Amino acid sequence: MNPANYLYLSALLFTIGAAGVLIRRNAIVVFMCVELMLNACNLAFVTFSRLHGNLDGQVIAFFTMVVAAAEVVVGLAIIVSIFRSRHSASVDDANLMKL
Amino acid sequence: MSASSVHSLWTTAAPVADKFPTPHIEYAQLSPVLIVFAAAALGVLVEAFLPRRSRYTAQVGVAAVGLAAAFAAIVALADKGYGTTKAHIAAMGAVAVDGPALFLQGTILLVGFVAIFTFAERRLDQRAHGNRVDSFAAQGSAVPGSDQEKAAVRAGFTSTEVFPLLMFAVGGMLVFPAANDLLTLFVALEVFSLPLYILCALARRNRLMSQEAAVKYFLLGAFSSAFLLFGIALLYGYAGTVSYSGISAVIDGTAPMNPALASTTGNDALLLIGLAMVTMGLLFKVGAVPFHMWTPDVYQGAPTPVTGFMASATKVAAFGALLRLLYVVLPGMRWDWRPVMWGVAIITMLAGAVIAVTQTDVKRLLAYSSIAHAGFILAGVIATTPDGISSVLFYLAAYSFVTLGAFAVVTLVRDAGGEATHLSRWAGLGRRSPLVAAVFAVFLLAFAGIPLTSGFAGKFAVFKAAAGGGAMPLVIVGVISSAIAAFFYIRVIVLMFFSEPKADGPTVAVPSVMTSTAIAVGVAVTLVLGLAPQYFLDLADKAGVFVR
Amino acid sequence: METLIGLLVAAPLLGAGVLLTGGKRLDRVGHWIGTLLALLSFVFGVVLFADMLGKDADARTLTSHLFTWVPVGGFQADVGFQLDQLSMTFVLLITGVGTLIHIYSIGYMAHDERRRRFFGYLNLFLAAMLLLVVADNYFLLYAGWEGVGLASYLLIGFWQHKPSAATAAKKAFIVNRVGDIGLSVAIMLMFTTFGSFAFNQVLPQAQQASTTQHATITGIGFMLLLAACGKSAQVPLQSWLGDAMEGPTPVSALIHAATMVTAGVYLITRSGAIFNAAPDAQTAVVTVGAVTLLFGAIVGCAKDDIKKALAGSTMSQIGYMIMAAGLGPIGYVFAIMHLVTHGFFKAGLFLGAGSVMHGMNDEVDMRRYGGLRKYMPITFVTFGLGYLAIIGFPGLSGFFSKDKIIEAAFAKGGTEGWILGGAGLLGAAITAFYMTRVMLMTFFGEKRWVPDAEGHEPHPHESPSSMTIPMIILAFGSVFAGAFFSLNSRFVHWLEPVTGHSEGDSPVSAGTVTAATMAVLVVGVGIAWLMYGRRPVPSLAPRGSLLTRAARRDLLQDDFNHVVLVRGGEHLTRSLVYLDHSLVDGVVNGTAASVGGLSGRLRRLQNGYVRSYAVSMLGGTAVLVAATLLMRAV
Amino acid sequence: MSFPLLTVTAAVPAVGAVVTAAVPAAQRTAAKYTALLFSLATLVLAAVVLVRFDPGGNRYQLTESHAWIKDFGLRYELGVDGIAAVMVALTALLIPFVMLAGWHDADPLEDVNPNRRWRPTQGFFALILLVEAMVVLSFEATDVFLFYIFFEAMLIPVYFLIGGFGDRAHAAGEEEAARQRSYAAVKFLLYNLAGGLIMLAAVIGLYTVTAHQLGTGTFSLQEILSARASGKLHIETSTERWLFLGFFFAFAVKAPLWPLHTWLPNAMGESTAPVAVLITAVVDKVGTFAMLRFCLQLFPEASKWATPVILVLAVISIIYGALLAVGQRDIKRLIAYASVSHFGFIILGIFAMTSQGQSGATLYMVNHGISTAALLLVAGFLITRRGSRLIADFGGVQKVAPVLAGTFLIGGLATLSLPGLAPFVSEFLVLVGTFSRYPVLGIIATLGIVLAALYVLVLYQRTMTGPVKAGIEGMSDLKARELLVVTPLIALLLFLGVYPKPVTDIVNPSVNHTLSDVHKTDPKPALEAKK
Repeated sequence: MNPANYLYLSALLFTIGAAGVLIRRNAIVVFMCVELMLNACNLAFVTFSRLHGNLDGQVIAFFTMVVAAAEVVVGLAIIVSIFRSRHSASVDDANLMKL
Repeated sequence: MSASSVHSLWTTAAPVADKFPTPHIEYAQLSPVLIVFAAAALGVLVEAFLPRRSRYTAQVGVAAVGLAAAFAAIVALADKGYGTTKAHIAAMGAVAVDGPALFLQGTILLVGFVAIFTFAERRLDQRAHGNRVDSFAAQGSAVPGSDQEKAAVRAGFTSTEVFPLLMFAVGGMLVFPAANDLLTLFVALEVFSLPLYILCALARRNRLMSQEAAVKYFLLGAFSSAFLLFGIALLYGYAGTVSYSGISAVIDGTAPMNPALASTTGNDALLLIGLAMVTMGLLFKVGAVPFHMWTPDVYQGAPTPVTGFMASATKVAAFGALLRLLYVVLPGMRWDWRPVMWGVAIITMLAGAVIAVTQTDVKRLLAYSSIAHAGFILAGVIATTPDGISSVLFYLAAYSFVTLGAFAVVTLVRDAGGEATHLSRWAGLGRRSPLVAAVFAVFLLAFAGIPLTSGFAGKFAVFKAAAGGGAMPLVIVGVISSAIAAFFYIRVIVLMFFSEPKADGPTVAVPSVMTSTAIAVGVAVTLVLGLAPQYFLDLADKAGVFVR
Repeated sequence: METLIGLLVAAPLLGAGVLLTGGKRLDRVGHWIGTLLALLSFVFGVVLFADMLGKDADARTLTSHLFTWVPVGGFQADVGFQLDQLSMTFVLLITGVGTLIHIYSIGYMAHDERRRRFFGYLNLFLAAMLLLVVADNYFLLYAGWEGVGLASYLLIGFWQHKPSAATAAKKAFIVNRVGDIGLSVAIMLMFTTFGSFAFNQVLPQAQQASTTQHATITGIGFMLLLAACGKSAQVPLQSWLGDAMEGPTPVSALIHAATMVTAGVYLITRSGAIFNAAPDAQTAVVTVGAVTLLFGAIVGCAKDDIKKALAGSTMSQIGYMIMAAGLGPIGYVFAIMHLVTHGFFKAGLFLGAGSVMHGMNDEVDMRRYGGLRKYMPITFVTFGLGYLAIIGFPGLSGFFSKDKIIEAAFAKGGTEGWILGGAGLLGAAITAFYMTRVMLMTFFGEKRWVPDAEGHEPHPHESPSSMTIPMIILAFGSVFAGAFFSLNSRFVHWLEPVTGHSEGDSPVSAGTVTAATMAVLVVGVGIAWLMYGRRPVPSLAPRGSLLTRAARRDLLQDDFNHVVLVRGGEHLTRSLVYLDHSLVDGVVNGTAASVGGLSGRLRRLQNGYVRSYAVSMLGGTAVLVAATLLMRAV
Repeated sequence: MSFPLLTVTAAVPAVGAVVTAAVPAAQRTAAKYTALLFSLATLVLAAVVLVRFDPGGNRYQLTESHAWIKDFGLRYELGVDGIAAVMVALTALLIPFVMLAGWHDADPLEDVNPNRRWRPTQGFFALILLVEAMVVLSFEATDVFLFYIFFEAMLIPVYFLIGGFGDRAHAAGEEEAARQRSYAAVKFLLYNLAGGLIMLAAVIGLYTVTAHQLGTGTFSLQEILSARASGKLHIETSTERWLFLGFFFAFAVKAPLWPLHTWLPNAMGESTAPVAVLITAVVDKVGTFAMLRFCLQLFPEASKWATPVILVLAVISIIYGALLAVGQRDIKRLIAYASVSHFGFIILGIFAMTSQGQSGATLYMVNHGISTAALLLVAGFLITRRGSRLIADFGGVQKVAPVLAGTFLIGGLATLSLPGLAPFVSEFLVLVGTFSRYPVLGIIATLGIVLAALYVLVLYQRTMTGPVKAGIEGMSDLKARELLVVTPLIALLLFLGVYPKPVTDIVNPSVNHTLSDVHKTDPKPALEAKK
């Protein structure tokens, strides 16, 4: 089975994630889509790691997860605080600043 | 592993190295970073264990000392010649210790040091229940306008967490331009971005806007880093390594071939797409068009001291990283990325200048001007000559202090609702308080690149480099957009000096020694780099060589 | 002696300086200072004249070089003087008549609180005019040329509170400026052709260069003619002279009759060598002269304003001189001779007119005069003598000079000669007519004057002696000068060394010409007497024939100027002002505006929605990727 | 090393600016006298420069040379040729008069501004001195980049002078006045900044060229000239033309040359008369001076290549400016357009490439400076008295204020270049110089003298003559201070009109140098040519 397929899959996931960021309104969901993109990257890393037969890619995948976790912490903190002050998590409601 | 085995990956697992090599770290050469992170950690402990009243002093002290020490370390390293002769790759190829790295780290540290003063300023806002307060929320978690917040304000809480956050951000920024493999690049990026996201959310006034800024910055930042990461993945896939030197070797075809490599390197798409995506991640941070849209909103919403810090330090770090990527990893691909960069630079310069013309808010105005400046710096980056590197280094140093100073001045002009950032409120400022207006005018003229200011020296340097690198058209465009940009800087000056002050105009708060120092430093650097830049140009020249 | 030439100019210049900067404290003595300095310079003139007579005819030219004015490369303009017989003649005329008119003005301007300034201007004029005639190069001459223009501007507009005066002054200066273009272009041409513009360089070279540089020299000739037209009020630049009568009468007498307006004649005579080498230019000159002498005469017939009538006559008399000068060596001498005699009698006439106005509350309309001879006998006599002189009554000076010119015209030979001579005769007839008209309307018939606006009944009286004495002296001049000059053609021998002289062979004998002149004279006087002497003059002007009405309006020449130049100019400037604002400035402002508009539109993209920002980022990345791939593809 | 005379000449006003600005708000008069004192000191120094300059000596004298910013090839190189020396003298000469004339222009109206820290008077005089310093430096600089720096930096103080200090009384009311002022100021700045930035591109281009061919980039005029003379440096034709255009554009905006002139009427109209003098008589001269020094010397071939177009534009400026002057309703705008016409003459003279033309142009710069100063300052006195700039508001002034009217007339006569007054000499030289090479253009330009007579005399007639208009009756005549301003200027006009030799002697050699740079010699007279 051709490893290229895994790459296609990761690309697909990445695209889905990106599309999600563009179309979903709820900040949490948007953020989840970003996470999805990160994981797509992980898949690519692992595949390539396998392909090249070295471990770098897999190590990077771990790093990515940690970073993602950190992002979750910060992101959720921000989103929650804005939700509490606005009683809405829709990213479209947050446009005081424009032009 | 054998050529045949590549096609049956699942049958033969990749040989696993029996044990990881024990990493050996050159602590001395990484000392600046380590010091900063240590100070940051210490700040966290202070936050955890010290009683509230003594935290402020302690935090400021820790941060200031930490940065100063780190800067001293940088100087020491440079003095030892790590910037020039002894430049090399440290920490198992993760971090480069060379001229550009040290120069930029030094700049970032100084900027951070000055930023601390603006962070620590406690005289501008009127006292809340007898407590002096800074420009940060009493309690970030409290809902704006809620009883909880009122209580916090009454109790005189202040979020001293900002200092450790600042320190972490600085730490990340120190690593960013020095990162010598893509992984380190990515991690450093996140390390300085996450604290900034939080800092953005912590404004004491206009908290809704502040939070909105944070959320926008965060989502878009995450989005862009995802792209960056995918780009990294592709590059890794292409070269089978994430170390800069390794990748460039593969690109140049000097790397030892193996079948796997042969199969991936056969596919340029990996390389090119990866390159494009990584570049995009960095361009997002420097705020180049079309990845600039977060800039105005975030700059406007974030607490002004944070904006000042972001606007200057982030740019320095990001451009550092971009330079290293383009000059160390991709010199072999100059002919692929240069034309693209041309396009980006041109639209960045023009769009930044043009859109700024109709801005009505000082902070947004400065945001757009920073975009235009990003364009100018890109022109220098494109030169791909040693001259290009040094000119960019110089420009960054000059620009960051002007920006810091300008935003510091913005914090002074206040009315009942906090800072009065709408331009119409600035009318006649020159009559009310000539000194502040004059200082701000100096910064504006520096932005506009009027001779005898650092802005002119920097602009001349990058344009000279660009022209030397055969990018005369870029220079022409740059010149034209400078002319457009001049218009809105001048507009502000007109407003301040030539229009009658409004009766209910904003007052100019008398700052403590903190902000005064920050502004003074800004002015001093602006004039010194404008009148006698030779020493710093030499420095930049000496520093202008990347280690591979 | 050489230094004396400098002093000649310096004396009145000093006067001007003192009087104009002196301030009020000089008000009481100002006019004396002015007059004395004028007299002084006259004395210098006489001394120089005596000295000159002492030398023999060919060695009379006196030169003195003061300093180099403008030295740049090949362009060496000096301040240097050259006093030869031609200049001498002018010097005497200018200082002599000038002094007389200073004296006259003492009385005439007695009641004007700005009399000091008036004398300052008069002195300024004398200085400039003297500079003009003693300059040894065209560049310095140009300075004098513009100087007299300035003085005339100041003096015409002396009563600045009268808008008409101010306008007239401005008009005079500007029309003169048009002429000045001619002079300056002529100088440039001289410089580019001969590498110099000094008389002693240009004139000799012009002779032998005539073959090689014919076109250029003709050009120079035409340019000089243009200049002469401006200064001497020749068609087509004559329009200013009539209005110039707004100035005080002594000014009209000195500047606009005796001296300044004759500068054109001087210029052409002085540049004789050039014109001799450029026949086409000469033809142009004589044409201008002939046209103007008729033009002026016709205008003179229709004017009821005594000064305007005299102005018309001045125009026409100068026409004679220009024509004479255009005739070449045959004519130069007589041009100058007529110039001198004209200086006497025309000045006399103007002073007479001034005296009349002085007695009549500054009334100028002849239809409001009449029968004044018994009220102001001296004026009547002097004016009468001047009148006889100008119409060329046998024996009086006008007779000799004008007659000679007409002879010379015929002597030109061919049809051209006939035409010019005919024009001269016709002019003589008309002159006789309009001067008789003036005479009759002013001094004969019954009194027609009425109370003026304030209701003061004018009670005519003779003027003070300070005014009458100059008139008498000038009258003497107008009677005897001609005879004195013509006696064994003294004047010819006097000027010959400078201008050269040749007797043309006239198709008609001198006697015939004289007879013809007498005939036309009688005719002219007769008609005038029939029209104005026999029957009473209506005190309001009759509508008059088409020609008369045209003539009253300077033969519509002014209307032409007004419509074409003034109106056209106004339209041009107004449209240019509009253009400058809307087009030239508009382009710039437009660019600025369009940048602003663009900015406003781009701004909308920043709509505040995170997701749209994300779109732009994604799009940007896509473009980036595509571009990178493309780069590799191509 | 010898005494750095040129540096000191520029430093004195700069120091003066600082000192003046530092004078406490209360002591306004003290500030004024301080400023005046410094400007007089500068005048003395400038006189010394003029005396020390030896026309027979080297091309550039009193030279100083120090490294400044090595990386940019920027050297601090000063030196004066005859032209520069004269221009420095002119600048130093005019500034004291500008100050005296504007003695009360910047006195704050107490009620307008309660703030005690607001010190307009100090600012006004300090800015004037600052401008003087920068102008002097740009005349003295023999390093292209050094020149550029001051050429640009100069804009800022001038900008504040225009925008910050306007006529007291304004027909349209204070609010509108402020609006128009800042419009004028911004327009001035943007025009000149745009020009300057275009020039910056050219400057950088020049650097890359020299750096590429000489190894190290340099801006030093002497170095470049000698390098080209020795053939080490050869700028290829197309490059040279582009660089020339870059430089010329900036100078043409400053000069100002049609159609880049529209900023001048606004700037001069809205600013006070002394500032207007500063702009047109001093600052703008840098533009024409730079054409003479930099365009011709650095890019001789390109200059010759562009000459026809430039000459045509110059002639258009002459006629166009004069015609618009005729059409103006506002005294200052009228004088502004007259200046456009005069700058046309200057540029015409420069690019006629004859010794008469260029000496004439240089002389013209001086004379135009003095005559415009005289006319404009008197006009300023007139305007402050009446509180209006509109010609229609005046009439019959000479009846009530004869001296004022007289001086105004003399200024006007100088402007229409009457013989005996200085401008005549220079104008005629320019015309002859042009005519000897381009007869047609010369003749068209000559028409300008008629139009000049027209606009000057129309102005004089409408304002000074005729019956006394309402609002004029009480008008006072010139005061002692004002006479002190006008008299010396008029005296100078007369002197230079009768005896310009001292100036021409200094200027001629430098002009010949310039001409030899562009390999041009005066055309021979037609007759000699024949022989």
